[in-house]
Amino acid sequence: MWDFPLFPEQASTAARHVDQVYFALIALSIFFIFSIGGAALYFMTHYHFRRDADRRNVPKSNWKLEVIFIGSAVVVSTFFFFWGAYKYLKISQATDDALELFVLGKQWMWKVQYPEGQREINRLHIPVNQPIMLRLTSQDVIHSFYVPAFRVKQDVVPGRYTTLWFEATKTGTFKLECAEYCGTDHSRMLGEVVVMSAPDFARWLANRPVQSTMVAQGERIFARAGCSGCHTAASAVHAPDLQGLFGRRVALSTGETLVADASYIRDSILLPKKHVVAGYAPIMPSFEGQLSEQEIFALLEFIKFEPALNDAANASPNTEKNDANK
Amino acid sequence: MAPTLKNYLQDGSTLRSWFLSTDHKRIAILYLLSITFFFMIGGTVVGLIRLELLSPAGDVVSSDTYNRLFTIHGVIMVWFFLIPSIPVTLGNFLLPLMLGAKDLAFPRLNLLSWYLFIGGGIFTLVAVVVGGVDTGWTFYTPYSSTFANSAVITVAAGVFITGFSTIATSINFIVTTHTMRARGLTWFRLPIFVWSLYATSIIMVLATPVLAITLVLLAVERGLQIGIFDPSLGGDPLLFQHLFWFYSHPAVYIMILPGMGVVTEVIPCFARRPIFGYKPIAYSSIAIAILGFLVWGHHMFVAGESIYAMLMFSFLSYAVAIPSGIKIFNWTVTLYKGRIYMKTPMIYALGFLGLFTIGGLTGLFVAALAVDIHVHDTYFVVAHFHYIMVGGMVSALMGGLHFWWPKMTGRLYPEFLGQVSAWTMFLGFNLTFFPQFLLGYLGMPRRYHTYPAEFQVLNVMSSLGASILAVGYILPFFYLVWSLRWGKKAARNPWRATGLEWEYADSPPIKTNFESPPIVHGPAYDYDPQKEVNFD
Amino acid sequence: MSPASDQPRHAQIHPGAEEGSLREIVAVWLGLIFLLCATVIAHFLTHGMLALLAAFGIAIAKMGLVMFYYMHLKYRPHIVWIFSAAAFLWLIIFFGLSLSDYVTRHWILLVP
Amino acid sequence: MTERPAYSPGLAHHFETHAQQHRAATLGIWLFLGSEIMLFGGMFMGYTIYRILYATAFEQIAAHTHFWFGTINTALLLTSSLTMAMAVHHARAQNYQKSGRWLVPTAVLGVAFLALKVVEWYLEYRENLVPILGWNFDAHGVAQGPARLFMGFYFVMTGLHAIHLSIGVCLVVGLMVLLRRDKIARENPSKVEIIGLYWHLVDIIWIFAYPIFYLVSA
Repeated sequence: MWDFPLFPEQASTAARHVDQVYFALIALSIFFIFSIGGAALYFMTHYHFRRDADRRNVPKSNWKLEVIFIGSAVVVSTFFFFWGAYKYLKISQATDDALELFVLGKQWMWKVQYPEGQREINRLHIPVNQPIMLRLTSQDVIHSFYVPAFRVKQDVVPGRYTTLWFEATKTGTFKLECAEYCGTDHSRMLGEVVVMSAPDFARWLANRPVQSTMVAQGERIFARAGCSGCHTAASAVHAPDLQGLFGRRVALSTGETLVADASYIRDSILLPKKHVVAGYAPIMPSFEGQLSEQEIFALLEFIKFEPALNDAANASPNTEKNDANK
Repeated sequence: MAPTLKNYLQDGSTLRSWFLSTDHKRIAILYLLSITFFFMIGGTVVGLIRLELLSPAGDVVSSDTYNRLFTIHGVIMVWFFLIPSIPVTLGNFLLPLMLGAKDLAFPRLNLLSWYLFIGGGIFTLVAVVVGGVDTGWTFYTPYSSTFANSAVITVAAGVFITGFSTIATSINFIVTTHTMRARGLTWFRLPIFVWSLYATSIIMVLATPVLAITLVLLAVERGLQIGIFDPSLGGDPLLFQHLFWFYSHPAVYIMILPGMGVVTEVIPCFARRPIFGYKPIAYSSIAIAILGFLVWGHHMFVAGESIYAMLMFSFLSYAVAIPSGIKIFNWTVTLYKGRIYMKTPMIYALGFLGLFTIGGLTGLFVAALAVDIHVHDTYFVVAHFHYIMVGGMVSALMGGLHFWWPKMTGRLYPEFLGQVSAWTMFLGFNLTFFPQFLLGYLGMPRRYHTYPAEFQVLNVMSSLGASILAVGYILPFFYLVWSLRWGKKAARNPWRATGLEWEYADSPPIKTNFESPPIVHGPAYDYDPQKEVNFD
Repeated sequence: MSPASDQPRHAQIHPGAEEGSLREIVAVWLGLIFLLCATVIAHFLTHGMLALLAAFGIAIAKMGLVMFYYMHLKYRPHIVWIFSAAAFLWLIIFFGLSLSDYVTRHWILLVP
Repeated sequence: MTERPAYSPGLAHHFETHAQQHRAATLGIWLFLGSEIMLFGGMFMGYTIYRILYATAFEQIAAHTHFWFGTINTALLLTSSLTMAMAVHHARAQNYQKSGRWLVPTAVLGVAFLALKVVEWYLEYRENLVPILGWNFDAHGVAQGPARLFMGFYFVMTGLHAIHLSIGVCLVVGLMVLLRRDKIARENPSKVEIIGLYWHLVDIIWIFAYPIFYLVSA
């Protein structure tokens, strides 16, 4: 009968932090419930109408008491705000050495892509003690990527990228759930996160059938979709150079600058007129509806990985630039 | 005393005299019947949901049916029960009585608001018949605008229409409070219930229009395919969430503030002493109404909101906890040196105190960024807001209904049964919703038709609690109806309570409430704990 | 809101009272048309931030004229001022907090 | 508060004095106007966010709205506010005949606004600028998505404004009938004033719709 869990497993670096705040808040709650409930119960019995008690000089208000109460409430609230926020910033902090995976949510499954080209559905194999960064997007409605044992959750929003960081501390298999209602099979949009030791993970990765790496896929798409027609040094079209673009600050025609992150590059492919780079004419056509989210993932990997871009630039035939302008 | 004046219930018995009545008391009765009807529908639906969740496999109804069930449960309970509940029934009935007025400022508008309410309700029920709606009560885009295959627009229209009923009621309440107070009834002599209705109305009048326009934009996007939130056009689904929660978070305070008002009336009466901290309680109602508008972003902590906005909304969410804390503190101190009678309304009021405290404290969990990313969209949140809405608001409604039942109907309810059902409700409620906190922290997402087997024990407990809770609701329904005919006749003031409605109006009141306009000479809650009293 | 401030004022406001002369009404209209001309000229002469400021500055001025004179706000007790200001105040809350999300979404937070 | 007079035409049973009734009506209508501001505020908010996200595209597509239609319409509405203010002025002086005479140009100007608006919509339909259903949408070289968003907001907001104005015209016509029958004094003397306030609010909403749709083009 009592063989059921009351508390979830801790399997990530975040879990410890979240649980600390959780238990502290439970302690606070117990304190308040007992002090308020205790006071109420005491008054209820002591001043019950059948009991004789001193009921003279009933206090109607006491500003000193109110100020003390409000003051302590402010202190407690502020403390928990800062602590909760601090812990959140800690566990959502990005590290540079993270393994980046791409996750696409759709009704009702999770598609995972590894940089080396492996793909999985509803399952995510990751190495233990290694920071993982997920780049998430959805191809239809809003989903939410939730791994209770890791205490992390992030909505997966169509039309943009969201990111999620975690680092597993235990090997094993953990539940992955969709936490944002997404239609008929919302409750079956489940998966598993399989955490393996580093050597096991390497072996697993090596044994997965791979057609080509994401960079190579991206390279093909770069040529096929006509990107290479303009965005190469050899091109006659005046288009921004993509070499070393990722992570660089870009000056826009509006006078602003922003960092060329994944979202920026995604927007530039689908909504090229949203951010026009300073000094260039807004001539790039939109690839909305022509590239799938997974193809954009691949392009992104390709653009990030400069040497290949360089090769493509040299190899791409000039004839393709006409496609880009159509 | 003029025995020739008929009370409002006897003053005309034709259908016309009810359905075209502009008497706030009759309209309150119409509303009471309507929200009871909607509560029963919402309750039946949730019965099916709890039945379904008895087993993890999801074998009672199909997932599409389940999605329609929880959506209609949410839509009906939020817009057709919780938001109107106390304001349109007890508020409508009592506001003019408490102010010493003959009616609300705009009696015909009041009647119109009931028709709008019913009209919106009909749309919603029609939608259930023509295919239901499966978006969840939050109508998140792009699911609702593009992907859902159900009667979204019909339900949105129903909620839209009901919204105008809410706006009409709130305008009526604010204007009445400003212009129709009896001679000598200054703002700080008002019963706190009036303050809380006033604060509620501020929220209603400023937030509801935003819901209305959000639903219009949703309907336009769904029906006419005009892109508003559509991500494929570069639209932002989070914009919908901003618009929606700008209304729907304050709406939570629409649901709880009137309950706080009721509790503040009941506790002094059964503790036989003046309320402790009148001004802090009054001001905190207004503070909640205003601060309640500043925190909606905490519904979007995992939605991809900016980190800066998250920090700000988290901070403001902690700030809004403080005025609620002030109220709890003052209610508790009000018991000190009182003469405490544990009558049914008092049991409900103290039950409210306990359950609302738990609901409020768990609000601190979901306001903390670190904890929220884990419990967001899980049963933890479900339990949290049910503690506030069912544990808080419904307890207060039941307490208020028992407290003013003699005034409204002229009959006393059976006290023993009242106490039995109050305790049943308290027990059933905790058994239903406490396990859901554990479920949520374990990681059971909300709106799940099927769930992992290890969650079954807690879910069975919850369903068991729900059936006890149902008994706690059905019992009062029967004995209150019974009391209409066989209950003891109530005198003018069976609770020996203060307030114009008790001291100057008959039970039930005459059509124009008072024989002559009352004059107020002193503060509210002028009880003396040293005096013994005998209730009827 | 002082507690008893509404009570005695009942007697002062009477529907027949004269508020705003005919001359005032016409003058306000001239002002409004002048502002409209100004906004048209500004539209053709300015661009960028200045155009935005001009367009909305003038719109706010027009609104002020209509509210204060045509809607008689000038002659109303303060409680009506508060009521009319409330909606604008709430719009500021609405815009401010929503924009706080959109404007800062791409800012990068340096974590301690 | 004075004792309620025994016979008092136009005073509802639950009020004590005319002043109290008038005060309630004034507060009530202002609250209603506040809720209307919030209603339109939601759309202005959505517009503002996209305006910030897609500044360039919005400036470009806004060049395809009809500036002079918008400007003339603004002038029409401002003038209708003048005539409405006149009507209210005379009603307050209990000169209901004069008041009724000023309501005629008010309604006419309102109808003229709506007529121009319809012509303008028709022109936009001809130019394939209506982003509705599967209709052909020509973004005129501007990015499709943001252009559709802009025109979407344009049609929803001007449409909702037109609905409000139509209601206003109906109310004004109704008032004219009441004044003709000389019922207004007995019914409720605040009526002209209240409808006037509503009319002015519809005007104010247009005052803000005008810059966001017609004056943003670079």
